[in-house]
Amino acid sequence: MLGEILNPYYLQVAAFIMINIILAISIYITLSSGQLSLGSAGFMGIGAYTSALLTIHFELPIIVGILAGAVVAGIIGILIGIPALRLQGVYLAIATLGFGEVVRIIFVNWESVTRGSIGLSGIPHMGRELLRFFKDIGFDPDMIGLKNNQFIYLLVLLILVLINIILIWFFTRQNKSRIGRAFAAIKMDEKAAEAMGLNITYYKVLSFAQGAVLAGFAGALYAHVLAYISPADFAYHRAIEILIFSVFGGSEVILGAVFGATFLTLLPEALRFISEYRYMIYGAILVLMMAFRPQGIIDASVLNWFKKNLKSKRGTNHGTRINKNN
Amino acid sequence: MRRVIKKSYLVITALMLVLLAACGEGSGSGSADSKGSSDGPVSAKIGVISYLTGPGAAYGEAITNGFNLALEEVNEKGDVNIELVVEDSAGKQEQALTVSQKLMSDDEIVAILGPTLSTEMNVVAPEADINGISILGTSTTAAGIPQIGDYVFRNSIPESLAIPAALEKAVAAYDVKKVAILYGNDDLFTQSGFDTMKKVAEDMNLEIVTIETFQKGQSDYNAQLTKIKDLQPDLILASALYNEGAVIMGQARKMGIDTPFLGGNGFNSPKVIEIAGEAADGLIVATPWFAEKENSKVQAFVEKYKAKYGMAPDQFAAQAYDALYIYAEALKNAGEADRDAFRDSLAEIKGLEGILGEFSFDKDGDVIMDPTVLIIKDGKFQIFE
Amino acid sequence: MVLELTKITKNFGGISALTDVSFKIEQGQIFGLIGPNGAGKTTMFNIITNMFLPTSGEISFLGENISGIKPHKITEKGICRTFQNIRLFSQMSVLENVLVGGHCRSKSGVLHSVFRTKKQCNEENEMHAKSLELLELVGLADYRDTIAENLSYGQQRRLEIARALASNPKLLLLDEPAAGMNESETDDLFDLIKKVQKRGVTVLLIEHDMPFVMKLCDRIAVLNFGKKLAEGTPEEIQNNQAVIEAYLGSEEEDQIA
Amino acid sequence: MLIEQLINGITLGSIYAIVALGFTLVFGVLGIINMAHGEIFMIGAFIGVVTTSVLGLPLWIAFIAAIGVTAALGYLLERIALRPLRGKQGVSHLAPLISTIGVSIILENLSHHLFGAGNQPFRNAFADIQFQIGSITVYLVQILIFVISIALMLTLSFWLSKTKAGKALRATAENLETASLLGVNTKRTITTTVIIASAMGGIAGILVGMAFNSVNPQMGLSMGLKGLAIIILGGMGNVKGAMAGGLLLGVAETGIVAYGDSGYRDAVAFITIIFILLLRPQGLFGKKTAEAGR
Repeated sequence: MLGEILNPYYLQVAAFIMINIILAISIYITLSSGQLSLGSAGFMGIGAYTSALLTIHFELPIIVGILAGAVVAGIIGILIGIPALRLQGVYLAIATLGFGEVVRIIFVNWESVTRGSIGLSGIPHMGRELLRFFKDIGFDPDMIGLKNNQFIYLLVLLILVLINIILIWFFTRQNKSRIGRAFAAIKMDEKAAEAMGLNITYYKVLSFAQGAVLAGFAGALYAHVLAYISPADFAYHRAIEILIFSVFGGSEVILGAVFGATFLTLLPEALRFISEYRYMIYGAILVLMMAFRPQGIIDASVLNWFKKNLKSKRGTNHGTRINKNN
Repeated sequence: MRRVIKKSYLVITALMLVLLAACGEGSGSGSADSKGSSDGPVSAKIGVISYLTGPGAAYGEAITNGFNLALEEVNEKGDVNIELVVEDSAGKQEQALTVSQKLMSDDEIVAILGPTLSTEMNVVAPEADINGISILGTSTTAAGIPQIGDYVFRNSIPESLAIPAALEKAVAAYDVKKVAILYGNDDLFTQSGFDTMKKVAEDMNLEIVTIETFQKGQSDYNAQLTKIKDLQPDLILASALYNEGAVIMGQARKMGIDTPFLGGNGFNSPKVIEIAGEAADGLIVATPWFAEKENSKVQAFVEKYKAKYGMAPDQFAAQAYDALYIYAEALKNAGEADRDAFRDSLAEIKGLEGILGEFSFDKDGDVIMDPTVLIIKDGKFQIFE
Repeated sequence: MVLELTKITKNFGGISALTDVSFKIEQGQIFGLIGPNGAGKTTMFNIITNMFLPTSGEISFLGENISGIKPHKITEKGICRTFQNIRLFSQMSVLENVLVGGHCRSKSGVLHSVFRTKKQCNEENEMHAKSLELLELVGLADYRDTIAENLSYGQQRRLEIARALASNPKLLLLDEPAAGMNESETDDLFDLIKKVQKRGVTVLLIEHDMPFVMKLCDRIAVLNFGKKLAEGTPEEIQNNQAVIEAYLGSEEEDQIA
Repeated sequence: MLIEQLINGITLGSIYAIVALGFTLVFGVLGIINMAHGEIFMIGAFIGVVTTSVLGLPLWIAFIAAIGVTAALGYLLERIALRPLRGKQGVSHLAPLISTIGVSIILENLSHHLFGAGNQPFRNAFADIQFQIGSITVYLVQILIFVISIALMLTLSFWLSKTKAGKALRATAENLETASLLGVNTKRTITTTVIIASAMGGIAGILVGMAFNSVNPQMGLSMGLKGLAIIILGGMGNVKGAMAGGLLLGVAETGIVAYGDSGYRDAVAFITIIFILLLRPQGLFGKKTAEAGR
């Protein structure tokens, strides 16, 4: 029964949705302080390569590799972020675009380490390693009626869902705190925010670095879910795709990123014929969204509507905190 | 508020599952009695992963055409009854992986053909191997692919077979001492070809005067070519896809470089002549596929292909055509639609006569075959002697 | 002594906006800075808050030289301002605007905020309470959840004051707080500034509404073409011959406007 | 070899410069980075291929056709992707950037569908006319490209500074509202700007086709990113800077191939972007401005 529902195909698609959500959140978080980064593919690549190389050459556990990937991306994010802060709006977007391309070109050319365009294969696969672990301790997926690949992708998906819940929880809370207010204030009026005593540099670097960490993290996960990466995976088009997740779903609220990544990952799966026109549709989405709904499909008012409906159903609010609805 | 977030998350998850269910529909609704019965032909479903949409769709199309043409003939013969389930990968690893999951989770599918690109194969093959389903690449030429696992095979000749064959003949014919290498370094295919070229050239004690690279979308190769011209090599080894390769030859000839070019598998296409015109003369490639071969099977294939698809078959179509015959043979020998039995009989295939020549697998599942070396002369591919 | 400016000069590419301007503001004063348009008043504000660096001269706040430190540090030290062309965080609610104003008086970092530690909860609750109190003060308590850009002009000006007060300033800089207000709103503003003064906050304000300034201020400085023309009590300024000559024409214009 | 490489570099640089002129014009007037400019250039090149190779028409018709089509695309770009955003409340300054990225993706994929993914040869007898100077071969096309780029730059500078339309353009660039109060028809001025810039992209497209005999859908992206690097190098909105930046990048790229590692050829442009933006945001030839953006 369980075995029939858990079609590895669904699990696989869902796993990619989860990774794309993380990428979309990475754009969202940088945008939340008014910065547009087109370098997310670059950070993703840094995370992916760092983790892949560490796990391949030093046989580190995958989890260590993934965390290292996120950290390295974050450090490079800070290094790029600090000088890039002098740049505003479009200039930052272009500098980060240049950064992303430079990263890719380095991956292509640094053959002794990255194997160039051949890419890195034989990266430890998250699910397969876990399967091996479970088999070592005497557990076989057969016992619960699952095939190997069902079990693998079920595990991977569960891990990714868990990660996503934690991340969304983390950033929702951060958003509702003084940190989130500071990001929003900087986005709306940088000069006024500065006059109100906000350390602009700190918060801009913070949000930029958080975006970089997330992208690197997603990249590392990607490497261990596909078990093979090459520089072409982290090119300009990837950065655009990530941007579209956020722009389409809604760049003002975190659920917008979640929705955008989910919907746009499913779209070509659900409607195969769309696959061919995928990028054209993406392009049209960007143009139309900017013209008619620059904040994306989901914004605060959509959420408020949901909130109202859910609240009236539940009746009482159990919260004890007085500062919940800010 | 937290609850609201959680709840909305649930709603989205539910939405996602509904959509997922929608897109999964239809994939499992195959005929229930397709499993091999004891009498009559062995019936089986075979999954195909192909690059059908996107910039490289032409490759996937040729490959699928090759499969379909062979499929008709094979089923007509009556030893086996194969049904193909074709999925599009759009040339992307993620998509190749998801559709391969779709195919692998269908118990009726006995084996997989494809995917088109080596990058995709690198992702899909380990997954097929762990799930115990045979996978055979018809166009994946990069090094190391059949070595991924016991269930991984290919019938496309790797560069490590094609390039030495071509280079040996070229060295003998033109008394080559110095070579220049030019390759696309941001593509797996051309990078892999370059690695082989460099190794082979070094093994043959040729002097490599320079190694130059180019990137996708580049239109100006003059800087690299001027440098190469100045160094006066006897032969230019170019690991390029025919698209860029043809332009490179055009610019080289215009600049007055009349040195012969030697290309890899990706350079081998009638399109080179179409794009570069007479500048294509002097291109040497090794290929298993030669459409002018005086062989009744080859000519019959070319005829039929032209009649059905309105164009001449290229090597991708030819390799796919042979691949389906290999699978049919393996299925016939296995006698039942069982994944493991299929794998074992596939590995046993030896000396199978196809349009590419006599075909066998080595112990890894790689191809053993003698390629033909061709040269473009007077705007036509001819056998290079 | 709250603020002491010594020989402030500011040049913009050869054009001098301020030349050798000096004045002092005592604790608890309401100090008016007046002068015709383009006299350099707002430039002076920008220099006090270090948005511009002065070409020369020194600014001392509570006996400490504050020239050259970052604008956000200035706010931390206790100087906060409003803007001539209202710069609220227009998509935020009224309450949120005031909360942002209190930013530099709170400390919780990312982790405290995410894990909602006791410290952070207390801090947030305190900030809310204080913000609501300030909204009460400026008469916007009923609008706490309204989006700032939907407020009326006068309300927006008052919200800016509340936002600035949230940073616990010792010196509050108001840039034309009465601009665009009708008579009754101006009267409310008058009361508000007096209340602010009672809280122990020193006020420096730029204003064109002369009767308002004369009624409100304890002391006034007059700028003209980037130079200080006069300084003194409202009576002294009103009777200063130089001021009358330089200012009379434009004062009338401003009255009309 | 040095002189030959220099000629290669200048030819490439001149094409870069023409592309960059289109970028810089739009930025100068609208303050917008038109990310679709590279793709408009690519479409121009394809129109050239279609007219000469497929339809077999003479070169001058190809020029007219390319200019016509790209100008029309420019008009559409303005109407569909830029005008709806202008003057709208609460639209961030990033909106036009994102919107033009959208147009660039549409155009790139459209040409995939229309013309195929591969290279299209650009066959033209004119492209084969050459001179022999000593051991060096110079093609007429190379000279033509250089001359056209210089001519376009001069015309543009003259037009901007001396003519009435140009002055209107510059007034618009200074301040949209003020210009409109002064009686400048800003809507028309902006549309004209985008159309002229796009047509220049079209010209560059044909020249590339003639010089390198190769046109493909991906070249728009690569050329667009190079153009971007150049206007940052030369100073945003600076016409002479775009020219100088283009030549500089062309020669630098050729230089790195000739005397360095050709694998890093594309990196030159991007590293330039990063360094210039971080060290000298006004560009090599730009004047410092008080407050950029907003």
